[in-house]
Amino acid sequence: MTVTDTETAARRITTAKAMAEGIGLEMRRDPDVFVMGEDVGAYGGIFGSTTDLFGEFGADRVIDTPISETGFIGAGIGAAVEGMRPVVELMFVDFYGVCMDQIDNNMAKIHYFSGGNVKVPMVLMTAAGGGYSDAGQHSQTLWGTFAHLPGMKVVVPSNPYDAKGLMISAIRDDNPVLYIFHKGVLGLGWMTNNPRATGHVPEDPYTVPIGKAAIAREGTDVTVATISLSVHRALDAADELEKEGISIEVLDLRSLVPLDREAILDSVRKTHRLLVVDEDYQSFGMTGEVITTAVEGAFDYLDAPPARIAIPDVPIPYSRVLEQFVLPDADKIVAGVKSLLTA
Amino acid sequence: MTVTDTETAARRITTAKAMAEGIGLEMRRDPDVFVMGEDVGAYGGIFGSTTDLFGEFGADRVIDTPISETGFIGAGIGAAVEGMRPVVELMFVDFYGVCMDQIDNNMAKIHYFSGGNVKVPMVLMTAAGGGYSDAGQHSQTLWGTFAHLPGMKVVVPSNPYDAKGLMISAIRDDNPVLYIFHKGVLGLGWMTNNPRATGHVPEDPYTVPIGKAAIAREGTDVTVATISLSVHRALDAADELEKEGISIEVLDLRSLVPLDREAILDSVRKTHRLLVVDEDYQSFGMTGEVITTAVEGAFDYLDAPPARIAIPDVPIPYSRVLEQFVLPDADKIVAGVKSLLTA
Amino acid sequence: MNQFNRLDSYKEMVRIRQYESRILQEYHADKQPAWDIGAGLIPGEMHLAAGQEPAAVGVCAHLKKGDAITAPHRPHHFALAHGVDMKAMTAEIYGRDSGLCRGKGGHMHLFDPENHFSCSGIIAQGYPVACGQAFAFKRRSTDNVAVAVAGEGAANQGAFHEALNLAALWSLPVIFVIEDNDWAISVPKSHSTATASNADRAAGYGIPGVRVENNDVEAIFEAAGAAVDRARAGEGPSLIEIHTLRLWGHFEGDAQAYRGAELETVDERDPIPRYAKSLVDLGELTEDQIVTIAAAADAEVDAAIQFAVSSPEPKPQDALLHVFA
Amino acid sequence: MNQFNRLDSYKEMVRIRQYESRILQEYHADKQPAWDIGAGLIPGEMHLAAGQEPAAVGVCAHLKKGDAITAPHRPHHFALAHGVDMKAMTAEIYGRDSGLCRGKGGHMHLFDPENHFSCSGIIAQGYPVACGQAFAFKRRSTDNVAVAVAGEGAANQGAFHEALNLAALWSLPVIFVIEDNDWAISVPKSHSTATASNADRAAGYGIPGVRVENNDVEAIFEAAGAAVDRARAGEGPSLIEIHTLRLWGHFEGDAQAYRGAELETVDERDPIPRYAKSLVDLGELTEDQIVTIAAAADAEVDAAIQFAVSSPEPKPQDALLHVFA
Ligand SMILES: Cc1ncc(C[n+]2csc(CCOP(=O)(O)OP(=O)(O)O)c2C)c(N)n1
Ligand SMILES: Cc1ncc(C[n+]2csc(CCOP(=O)(O)OP(=O)(O)O)c2C)c(N)n1
Ligand SMILES: [Mg+2]
Ligand SMILES: [Mg+2]
Repeated sequence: MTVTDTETAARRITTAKAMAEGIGLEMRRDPDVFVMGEDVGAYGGIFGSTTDLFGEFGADRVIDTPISETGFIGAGIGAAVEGMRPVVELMFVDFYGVCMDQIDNNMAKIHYFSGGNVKVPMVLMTAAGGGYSDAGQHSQTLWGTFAHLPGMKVVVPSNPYDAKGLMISAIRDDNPVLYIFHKGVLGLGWMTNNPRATGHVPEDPYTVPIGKAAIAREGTDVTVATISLSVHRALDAADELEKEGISIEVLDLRSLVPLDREAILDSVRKTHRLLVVDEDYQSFGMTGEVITTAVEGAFDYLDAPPARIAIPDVPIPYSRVLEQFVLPDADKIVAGVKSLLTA
Repeated sequence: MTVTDTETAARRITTAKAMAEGIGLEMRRDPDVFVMGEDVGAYGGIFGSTTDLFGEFGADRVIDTPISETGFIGAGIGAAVEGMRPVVELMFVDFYGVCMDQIDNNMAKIHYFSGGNVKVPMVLMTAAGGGYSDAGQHSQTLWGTFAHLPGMKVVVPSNPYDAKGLMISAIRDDNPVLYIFHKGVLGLGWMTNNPRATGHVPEDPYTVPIGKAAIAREGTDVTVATISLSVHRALDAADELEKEGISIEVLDLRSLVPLDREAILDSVRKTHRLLVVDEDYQSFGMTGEVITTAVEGAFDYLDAPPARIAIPDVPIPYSRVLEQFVLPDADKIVAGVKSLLTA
Repeated sequence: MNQFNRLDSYKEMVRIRQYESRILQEYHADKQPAWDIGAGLIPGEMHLAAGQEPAAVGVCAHLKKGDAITAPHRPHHFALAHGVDMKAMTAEIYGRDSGLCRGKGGHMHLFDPENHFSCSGIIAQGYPVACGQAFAFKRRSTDNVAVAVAGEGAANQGAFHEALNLAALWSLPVIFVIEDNDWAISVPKSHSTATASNADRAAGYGIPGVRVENNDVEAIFEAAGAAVDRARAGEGPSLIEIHTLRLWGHFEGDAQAYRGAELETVDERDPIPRYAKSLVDLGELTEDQIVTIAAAADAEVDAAIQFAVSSPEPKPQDALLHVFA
Repeated sequence: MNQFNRLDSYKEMVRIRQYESRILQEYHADKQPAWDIGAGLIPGEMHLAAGQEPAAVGVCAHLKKGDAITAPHRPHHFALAHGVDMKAMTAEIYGRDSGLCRGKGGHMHLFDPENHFSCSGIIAQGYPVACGQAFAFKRRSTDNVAVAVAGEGAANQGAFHEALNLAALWSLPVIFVIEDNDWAISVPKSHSTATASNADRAAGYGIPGVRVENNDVEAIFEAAGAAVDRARAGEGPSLIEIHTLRLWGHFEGDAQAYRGAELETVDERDPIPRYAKSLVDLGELTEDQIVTIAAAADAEVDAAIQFAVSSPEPKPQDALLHVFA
């Protein structure tokens, strides 16, 4: 970050507002930035990611679309190829299936296919995550799916400060950036109150680098590497564990592509134990990649086999008791850390 | 397998023929089985997966479709829900993006969403893999993408015998099965000749269980766990390494969902070293999952950090020299095994 | 074509309305003090179909055992009109083990194989599925039909196009129903398509397309009858766009600020009092009957909610079941 | 509208044909003894556009600097007619470092930002992209247009529908071109849609749709002119279906058994000799010119192939470059 923000130090806003603010700042700075998606206009985005932008920039730059994700994401690509900088919203990441061709086989691949001659400076932002009984087509995270496919950066902020800085970085990036926001970190008035979803955000523009993890909490006994809402869960677990004299280091990966493998290794070399926590499906996803990274780079430092907590390879069920059973939470993290320490 | 096949022991056919034969046998047995897809009729499937079926069963049961993958895969789901057993072909797995919603959010999830009340007995078969300069939208394998998403089995045969037996199992399975065939294992007359793509296949129907790995070659020094065409590559490497007195065990995973974790662990417990070889993108995919499985279940047996060879997180390039650089091959496996042994 | 029964149709519309009204009430009842979408006995998104009853009742009046429906995220009216068990459906909405889907699906994923009913949360996802069901019906030489329902917003999704083309090409017994309630969440139809009537799109597939104005259950019944007859006779699919009304928000919690002046006229366009009045004028319904019909519906709804509330929750670890058969 | 130039159009068609013929020859030359799709100087799939030259020439005659084209898997004719450099394109097809895309794209992924030309291997993928390009052109107050090209098979893909709706809704300067060559690989149009003419689908989006019969470059020029003028004037998109001819197999190696008797009449429908004859009849072309025009085209093609063959291969490890900018 580049700004000094002494006078704004007390400015606390939600993650949703921080995102919208980041977009708004870039729209003021660069007339080629525009927003497009379902209900991003007067409504302000179903999850508030475009709050107040319609009022300031009007229907020409904050554009409601038909329910044609292939159509408007493809159009975003076309506009980006011509030098504009679209910020396109896919309302829920779960809807990726109707437009994955444009995302993966087009947006993410054009730069490579063109031998570097064509750039696609586009942000695709989308909501993810469960925990409020929205059932299996509205509660997935799926970031592992995208991170597996080369050509797009995958950014997943966990807090207001990062949300704004990463949004500005994403818009300024000359590459396609998939920006996934978990509904649970947004600070929405109509979801369970999450105190960590409101925080200090400087008013001025600033960037947070894409591809750098953050140590959300320093610790010495176990590294808990995670992302998004599970960072909050891990921090809650850390508070719990501290009472028992266990010190965990919480690593907020912040982006999956690029993945900050050095940060993972640094932390594991320090703590010698690794627990990976994810709200995506367990197999063939983030947990396996992070563990493999640790094994490849810090095998001899590991005092115990790395462990993981994720959705146990089932779709997200509707009923609260069922859903809570499959979601990661602080209790599971506490238990996971303890069993790592006794392993 | 259940048949005695002494008199057919010499019967050698290609993988493509074996698949078509499996489908044909099931179509004879069960009038609810039918085939649908682009060019599956008179053409016999672009990769020969439906060879001769049109002649025998006619246009009513071997149905050419428009280029409407969402439409006809969705229709396959509807027919399956009503008790038919469709075998639907998606011509190249790369085209998944235009129809992923039906595959992932519908086909794979209905059984779960319905609390087990609705079954979707459907096979979705599709061609994968590169090596012949078909560029980045026609050369991917993507099996890791599907394996990450719960609700569908993911089967990837490497040879004619398994191809037929797994196809019959897939058709008889009450679950959606994604059956991915690598073009390089099919024995097509218009691709580079691959002697391992032709093999003994009994004429009668038989099944190969979904979810069981096979030891393609026994060995003692290093486990090479892999799938599909890379099994051939690993077997070639094994021949090479044998000359130098190095004995590798080649594990053909055969399906990614279910993944035969026991077979991986058994082999690693025996050899103490693991190399995972994959033709899918490296990160967030099969290699990480298999390595993590080994670490979770056999950490203390490992004499060296497990290693991996896969597509280095780049789209598949067109030019032969570029593509060959990113594909796994026997030489890379030989080198990988050697560096594991010196680790 | 079936004979239209005014009183039965009225009763069914009231039955649906009482259901939706009661769900509305129960849904909001325990989300206080800070309104929390995930809290309460009925958590999650809730899309209610009040105002759209004529569509469901007019169409389903033609359906019989074995006919299928694929509905979208706003499914209750079609589910009830098609005979899905109110108790099991309600228990599902309450996430109970006795629910249609054992609590795994919820209000957007009601699967009733007995009645060949299903719905889903992805726009237009059910359109191709209905084609496959119709394909199976045709293949088995039944005269059953499949009805695919979605909103006017869904008509701009690729799946709509592919399904119509496929059904027309293969002459499948499908009735595509578009419920045009003017809105797709906050986006009015005029901002999502340049065509005033989606019925005009039917010609591009070589099939009949009609638009029914005025949310009129009798006109809907007529149009649906022609389409169902055509499908049963093996003559192929049809498209019907029904101009209907979203009486409430897109989902519960939607403040509908975007709706502006139009919102003020909503109540006067409510199809149920209007239909009641016309039946009273025709002498086919009395004020007394209006009361007793509503009371009967309430009683049924009460019983359903009672059933749901008194049913046990699923066992948490059952979340691991049913990934595979 | 532009003035049509018969001789130039003829020359351009011949130029394309000579190119495709020569690629055909080179492609097959070194795949022996056992024909192997991955072998030879030009490996991989190869979709040639012989017979479809009138579409490219008739449409591109209206385009100017800054206009965009998104083409499908069969792209060479539109690429050449739109001014993509033949040498760089050929080097790309040969997988060379001097290729348009440094060998990374190949024949289905020709990206020429200078000419706003691109193509792709996924059916109908370019349709929505053209909308976005047109959006940018409009936003920047240019009068440039975007042309989206695909086959008649692509008109049954969801992306087609979504793109047409979007372009119509936002009145974007797009010309949607369908090359109807009767076949989608082995599937005839009659097995992929119930509509005889995709032009009929335009009405469903409220935009003009015309079908041009007979693979006639002059009629194509007329239709495209009207559409381009309309787009430049800010009046929105149009759809043009061109009935054209796939002279050869879907891709090289396609034995075309499925084509049956129709295949025997292919040569007599070849648009180039036919057009030559009509120009000769009109006195606008001589037999001598026919020879010299072909020879000039051959020379250009020779030089392009020479350039490609003599260009170096990419460095293997450059495969790792260009994932990100
Ligand atoms: C593919 C997809 N895109 C977007 C959504 C989010 N969404 C849910 S309902 C809805 C509006 C639907 O409008 P319409 O089809 O008219 O039905 P209505 O809600 O009016 O009944 C949207 C955009 C979705 N569920 N699926
Ligand atoms: C989404 C998708 N589905 C299928 C294919 C395979 N495929 C390539 S070309 C083709 C036929 C295309 O037919 P048409 O659009 O008429 O173009 P033509 O080849 O006749 O020029 C098919 C099915 C593809 N590339 N993309
Ligand atoms: Mg609507
Ligand atoms: Mg064609």
